[in-house]
Amino acid sequence: MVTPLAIFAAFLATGFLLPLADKLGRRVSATLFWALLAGFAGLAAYYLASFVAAPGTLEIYTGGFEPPLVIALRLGLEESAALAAVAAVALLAAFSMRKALHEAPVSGMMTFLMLVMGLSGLVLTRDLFNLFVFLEISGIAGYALLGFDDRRLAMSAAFKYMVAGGIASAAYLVGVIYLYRLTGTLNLDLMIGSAGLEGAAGAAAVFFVLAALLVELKPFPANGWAIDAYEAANPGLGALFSGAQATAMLFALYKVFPLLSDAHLAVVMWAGIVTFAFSNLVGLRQTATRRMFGYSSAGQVGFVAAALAFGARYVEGSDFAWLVAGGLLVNHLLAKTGLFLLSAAFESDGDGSMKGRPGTLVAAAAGVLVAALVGLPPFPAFWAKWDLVRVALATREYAFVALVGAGGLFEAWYLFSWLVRLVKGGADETPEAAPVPVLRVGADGVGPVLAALGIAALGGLSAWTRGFTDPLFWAPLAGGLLFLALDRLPGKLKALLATAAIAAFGYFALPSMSEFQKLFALMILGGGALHAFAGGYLTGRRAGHFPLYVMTVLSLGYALVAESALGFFMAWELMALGGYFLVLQGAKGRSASMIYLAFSIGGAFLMMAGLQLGGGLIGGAAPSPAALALVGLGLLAKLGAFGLHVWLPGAYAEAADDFSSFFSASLSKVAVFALMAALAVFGEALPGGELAWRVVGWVGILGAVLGALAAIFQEDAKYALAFSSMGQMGYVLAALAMRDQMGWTTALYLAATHFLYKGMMWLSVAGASLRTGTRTMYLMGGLIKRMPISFVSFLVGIIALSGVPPLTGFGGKWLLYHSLIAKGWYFEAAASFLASGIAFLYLYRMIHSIFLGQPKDEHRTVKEAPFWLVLPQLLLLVAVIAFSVFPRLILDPIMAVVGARYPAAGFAFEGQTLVSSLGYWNGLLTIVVVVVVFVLTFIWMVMNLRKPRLVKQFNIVFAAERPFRPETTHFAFDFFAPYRRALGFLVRGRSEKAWTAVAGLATSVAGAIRRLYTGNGQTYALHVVLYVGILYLFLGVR
Amino acid sequence: MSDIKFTRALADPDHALKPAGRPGPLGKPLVLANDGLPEEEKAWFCDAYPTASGPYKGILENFLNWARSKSLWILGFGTGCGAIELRPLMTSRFDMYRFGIQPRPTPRQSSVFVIGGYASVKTLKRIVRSYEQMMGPKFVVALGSCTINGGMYWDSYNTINAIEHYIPVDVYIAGCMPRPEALLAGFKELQRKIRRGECEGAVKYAENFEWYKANQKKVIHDWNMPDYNY
Amino acid sequence: MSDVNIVTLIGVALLLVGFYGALSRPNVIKMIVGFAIADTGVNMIIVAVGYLPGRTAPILDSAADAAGAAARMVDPIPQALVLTAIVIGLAVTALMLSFAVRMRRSGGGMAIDSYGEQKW
Amino acid sequence: MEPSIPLRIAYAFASLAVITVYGLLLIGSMARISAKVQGRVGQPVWQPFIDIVKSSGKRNSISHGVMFWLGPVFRLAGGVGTYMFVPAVLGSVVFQNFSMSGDLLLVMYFIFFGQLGMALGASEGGHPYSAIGVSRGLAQMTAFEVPFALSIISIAVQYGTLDITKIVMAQQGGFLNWTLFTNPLAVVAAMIAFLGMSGHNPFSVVIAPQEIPIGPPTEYQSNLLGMLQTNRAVFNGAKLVLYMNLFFGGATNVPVMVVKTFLIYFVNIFVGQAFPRFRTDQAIRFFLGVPTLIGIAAVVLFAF
Amino acid sequence: MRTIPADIAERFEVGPLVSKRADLSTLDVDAKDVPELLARLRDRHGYRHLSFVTATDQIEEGVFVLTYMLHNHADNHSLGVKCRVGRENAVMESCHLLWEQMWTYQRELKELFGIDFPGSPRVDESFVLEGWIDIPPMRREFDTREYSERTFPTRPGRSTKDPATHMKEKLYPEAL
Repeated sequence: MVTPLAIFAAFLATGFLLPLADKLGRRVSATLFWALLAGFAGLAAYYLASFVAAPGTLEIYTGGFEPPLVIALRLGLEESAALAAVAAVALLAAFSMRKALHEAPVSGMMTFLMLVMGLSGLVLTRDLFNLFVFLEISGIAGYALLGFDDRRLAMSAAFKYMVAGGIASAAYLVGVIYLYRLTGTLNLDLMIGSAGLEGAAGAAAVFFVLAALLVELKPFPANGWAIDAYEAANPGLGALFSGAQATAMLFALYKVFPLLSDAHLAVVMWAGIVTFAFSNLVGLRQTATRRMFGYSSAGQVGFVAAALAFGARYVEGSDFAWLVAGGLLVNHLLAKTGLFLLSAAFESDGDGSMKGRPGTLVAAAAGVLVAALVGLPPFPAFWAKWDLVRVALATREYAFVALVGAGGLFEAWYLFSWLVRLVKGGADETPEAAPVPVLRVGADGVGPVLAALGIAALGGLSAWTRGFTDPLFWAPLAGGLLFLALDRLPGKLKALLATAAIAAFGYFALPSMSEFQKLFALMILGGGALHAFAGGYLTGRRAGHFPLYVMTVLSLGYALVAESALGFFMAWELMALGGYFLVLQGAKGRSASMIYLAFSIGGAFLMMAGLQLGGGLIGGAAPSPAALALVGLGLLAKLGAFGLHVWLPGAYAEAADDFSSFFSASLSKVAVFALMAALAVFGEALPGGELAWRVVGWVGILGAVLGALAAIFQEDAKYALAFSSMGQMGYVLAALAMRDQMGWTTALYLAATHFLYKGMMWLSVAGASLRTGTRTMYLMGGLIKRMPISFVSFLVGIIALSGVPPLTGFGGKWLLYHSLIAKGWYFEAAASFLASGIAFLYLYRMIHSIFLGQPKDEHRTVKEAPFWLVLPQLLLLVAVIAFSVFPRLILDPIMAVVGARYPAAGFAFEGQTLVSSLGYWNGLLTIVVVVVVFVLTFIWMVMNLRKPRLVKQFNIVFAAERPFRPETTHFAFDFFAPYRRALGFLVRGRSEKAWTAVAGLATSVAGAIRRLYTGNGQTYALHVVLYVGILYLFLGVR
Repeated sequence: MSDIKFTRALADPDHALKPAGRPGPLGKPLVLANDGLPEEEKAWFCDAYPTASGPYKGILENFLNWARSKSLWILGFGTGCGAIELRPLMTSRFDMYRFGIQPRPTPRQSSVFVIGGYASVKTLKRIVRSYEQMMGPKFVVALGSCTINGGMYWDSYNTINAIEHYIPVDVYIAGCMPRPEALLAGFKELQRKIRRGECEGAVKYAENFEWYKANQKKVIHDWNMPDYNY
Repeated sequence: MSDVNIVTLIGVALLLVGFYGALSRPNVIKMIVGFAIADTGVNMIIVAVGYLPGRTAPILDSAADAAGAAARMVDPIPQALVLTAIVIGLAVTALMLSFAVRMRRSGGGMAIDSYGEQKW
Repeated sequence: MEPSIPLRIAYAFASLAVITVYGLLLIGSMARISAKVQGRVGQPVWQPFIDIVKSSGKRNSISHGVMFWLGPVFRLAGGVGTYMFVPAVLGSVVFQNFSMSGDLLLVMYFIFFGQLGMALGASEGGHPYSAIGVSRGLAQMTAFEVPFALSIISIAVQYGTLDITKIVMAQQGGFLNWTLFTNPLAVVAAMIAFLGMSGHNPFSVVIAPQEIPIGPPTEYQSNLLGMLQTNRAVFNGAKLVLYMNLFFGGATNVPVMVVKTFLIYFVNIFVGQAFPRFRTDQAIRFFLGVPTLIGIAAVVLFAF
Repeated sequence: MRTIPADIAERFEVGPLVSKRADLSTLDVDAKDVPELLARLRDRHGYRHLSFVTATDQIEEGVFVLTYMLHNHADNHSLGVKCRVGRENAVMESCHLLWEQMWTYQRELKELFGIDFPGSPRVDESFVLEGWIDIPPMRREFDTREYSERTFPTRPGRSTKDPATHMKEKLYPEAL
């Protein structure tokens, strides 16, 4: 094995040779430079491979003596991994900086090499003073590179950096020399366990070393200089700082851990996690990309440090550090490197505006990088976070968990905002701006794509090593990748393929499902297939839609069959991620998708905490009210329960029409599924007992009332349907909260029928808005004559939804009221009456405004909706009719499922009559009577018609006048103005305001905090000094 | 602004009243020209040619005529000053409800159109429109001298002189103004005529559609509606 | 353990004086001077830590031969270290000065707070 | 003994005929009573029959489309169906109708069937006033549903059932057993809701003839109007029978039914003649105010 | 006795203030001075209310006399400002900026007399007469009877009776 000393030799030799070689021409020196970097990378890879194959360590003593006489180096698995990381980032960064490096004087390349060498030294050395030397080497090289291109900003940033670095090195030196004084050695291994470390002096000396290393890790709030450096640096250099330097520094910190007492470790842990939370909080206000990445980097490094310290404090062995800190670090390293390189390629200036939009591949890479950084599956940070939170909850570090959650949420917000700016172009304020052209970046895209690939591969590896070998688990990702590869195909073909893919998934997944799972599989996979088919309704390729759609549907499918909590949770997050991107693809999806994302991530974090708290495994977990409460809260966010619903209307409405339909009809049901499953796992007890369930019931009912009320005031058809869905899911929630046979039968029935008729309605509206080119209802009108099938579908949908007999909806109402009254929830029942009355209003208003009333001139020639939309509607229509005539078709399976959990009490069938303790309902007889009466009446009408004359739209009695424009004759705008006067005060968006206030608070706090970063190097230096002092105080207090 | 052109009306010298009840010309077109409408507005209005329904005969028709006479729904459209005399009919003193007469706010559901006195050209346009929107059989009661021969407005430049040139009239009630008692008497007369099967104004209107339309168009110059308002 | 001697105290004092200067003087050059002073202070502390009362300098000469060196010399390692530290400190100071010059040339002032364009 | 299917259908027709005739006479007589209040003689009690004959005897009609034609069909089917789901006379085979299809909830929701269909038909007419009328009507409906629902919940709690027949049975044996006396608050709430349901003053803004010519049916004429008029009788009858069953002890024979429903309907006239009209928003607030509180009190009284 | 305010007298060539009643006077003024005078009356002399604007056709003199009737609520006095406009190509300056409702009157005058008010809103649209194609009907050269006979078919046999004599004949034939 080549001794690592060769690295230093090679770097130093090349460093001296480069100016000579440069005399022969830049080509020669550049070749030398690249050859060295490549060789270094190759060597690092070789080390890594050999240590993976044969674990062990290689101790290297310079000069042939043993320590303490000489400087010792160590090369083991950990070191070689860190070296490989440094080498990889260095290669990518150098590639990104190739132009600058080739054009600048040769000293640029030299300095670059010195920086890399310094970082390698940091990784390898076991000598504290040597560590200092490498610290300074890498530091000086870093300062020099930062100020290399003579920009004033860069130079001042470098100067600030130096000031902070100077303070840190002074502290380090003082600490080291006293350690030497106390232990008599500089060798780390000999120092560990030395008696000299005991006592106050030892603790103080260690603290100085630690403080210096911490300062170098850029802790909040003493990191203004670092943020400036990130912002001013060339993006490649930024990647190097954020990736390689942070890795080396973290490794250095990790090295000294054995010296640290628990109090020291606690300081590291809290300093790290506070940095994570607050750096990301401040990042919220940031629009300049690199500065934002700077905040993110500082936060991420803090997070890794915190995880390391946490592991050192609470977990035996180094596996935890490997899995968690290593996972987080490698995740951060690759993701941030990729992002810095992306910003180099696309950022036009420091103000956050973009030169252009990336193509599909680079956009996908950007999505992967951001998602990875935020800790979404299947990337390494996701798995690391899962473990970290598990242990943190087990050790009752709840504040730690809360900070992890908060920091992740903030980071997700601004990183995804940046992603939106990148892939959609323009600034947030101008969503309607002209489409931004695609920018072909060529070779500059290689780095980000490689980073994305690497991170994805590592993520996949993490999953695989955790025992996820089930093909169904991989199906969502595989499906997504497959359709990404097929993205060039025409949209209609992809729609068919997607339908087939989802059907195939169903075919393989169904046999292993329980009845309960099958019921939901019908809604989710069946709905997924239907809507995949409907996805063919648009012309063109629909670039990017199908990969995300298939991934989302299949991850929902996997969520149904997942056997471990982790598997379920990963599917859940994947689904949220897919949903986010699908909403984002909508024309005006920006802000809607961001709000959706925030609630998804927040909810998912709560859910993760709950799952962990409850034991982490589906099946065999102990009943836990707290776990149920957390998981339930997360699920309520997904369900759009009242109070947590603010994301819902926008997300439902702004996604592509077919996905809106799937979102509302199918996707929302998975929360019902999960809630039912969670009840089975964690027991039914909530903190607060029965009263808490009553509150949940009321949350559902309030959602039903206020959702419906909000729906009637919408002018946008999709918003109306979205609020309607919120209301309908409110009923489901209330029914669920009853937790008895009647309640759950009701909940499942409502969920199933909502799937049927809401799908019809969404698709029908999709057709109408496709043909008319608008979603605003009062701009449509009179489409019945042009789109009769869509009309019938919508009509059946509204009759079913409103609960008017004889269609399926009435069954839902009947079950709901019977179960509510039987349960003794009388006022809930009364409020449901109000809600279902209000539902009439928006339903009528929608069908009137869209399909009836006055047709507009420009819609005189519209055609029926495309076959792709009509066929799914017809299928759903048939299902609705079938279930209406024979309610047992759907109620029998539901009652069987519920019966497995709750003993039959309340509902039972006698023949075709459903009997409860309060009454009875015979669906078949009802529909027969209604149909007979209807037919007889119809015959009477036809027989009595005298010379019927079909007239045109303006042949109306208009107070002896004539109408002049259809637009002014179609009464559709602000349809329920009196209702607004009477009850509009109930829906003035208080939840929105409350959440906006929360968000406003966060950004205000961020705004206040970031005043710390004055831009004055001296202030930053003061921060550093004070920070060290305060940390010391903390240590003393503890 | 001062380029006003004082032009004489495009007068038609033929003012003679054509004999009523004359069968219309054979081979009527199926579609109305609707010349008064711009091309882009024609699609908004039905352009079918009005056809006569009736008169019918037989026991059933007699029964229906009786029912029609007992259920007179007045279009609530006060076309002139005579409308003020209709109001007392609803009061307890005159109580037209006794006779099955009641006001109805929409022409679709009304069977009696009461022309309440003088009809200016501007009002005539609305009268024609509302009359055509009523469902047959429909009846017209014209009250006041103005509807008969112009009354005190006989020489006015914007009040028509004889309403039957524009729509068929079943009963005239003379007076300026006729008192509510006279109105009641008129309604009783209308009921008798209906029962006798003599009130076929709708049929007359359809059969002599061109004549009525020509008369109407002669006075209504800004004809911005279809030729027949369904 | 008697670490407290006059050199240590002076070193600490210099360190503090240096930091005070670096933190309180807005002039960039004065800040650099402050850091140089602090560096010197640190170096003195290092040397002082290696000092053992009554011993000789770690030079193999008549005062101390190779066999008795360990008993008669002060600890040589800090002195070796301080050389490195001085070199590094020098490099850093030089780099800082060169940046200061270049910053001045690029149009900024001599005061550190005139370089606060990047903030928040 | 369960009657055979054909016999049952025949009974249903007979029952329907009775309620139609009775409903029309009820409307006629109420109009006459109103006239008396206003010091008039008023129209003959059989005037509704003549009006229907006249409307159906119109010689031509217009239509705005399929849904326009179907509107009255929905409306009348809704009225007839509602009646079909209510047992009109306790213990009578003829008047049992098809009440075995479902309980009270079925009836309550089937009421919407006709309203929805009518609203759709009116909408296709394209007349803005139709839509305004529907908007007002539906808005008002949601409001009066609340006290009505509370009242229903109260009696469901009281009798432990939503089965109409059982509710009637529970009220047999003397008028003191009627809900009116056993649960007066619920009856008050329901009767106030009934005012709104019937669309008489003060809740007649839906058809407000002076501003929006009679609201939803503005464009309806000829036999379509005739169907709507017929429905008014049947639907009124169904609602009255329902109220009688729920609150006033039901009926064991037709004369009792006639007397009771007449008196219930009379409340409308009584109130309607004395009060002016509410605006829509006022009506909504009214129903969600005191009547709702009364309904809540009724529930509280029996539930806790 | 009302007098013409001094500032008006010195600024405009006004005729004598003719007092019709205690609360009504008229004032003749040249047509070109009307807008300025009206503004001054409105702003300085309390005539804030525009009652109406009307015209009379003085065909003999070949002029229209326009009357702007203003009212002073403070001392309950109406003042008619009269001016004369030539009948041929009658044009008058529009005053709709003084009182918003003025345009309605001006539109009416345009339709019924043919007096044009350039710049007045919607002045060329038809007002009460829809589709009028003859000379404006309020001009005295317009023969309404001739127009009526020419345009509106009438019922033959119309005769006019003196109501008093007629009723006497009907009710008390013996008295004759």
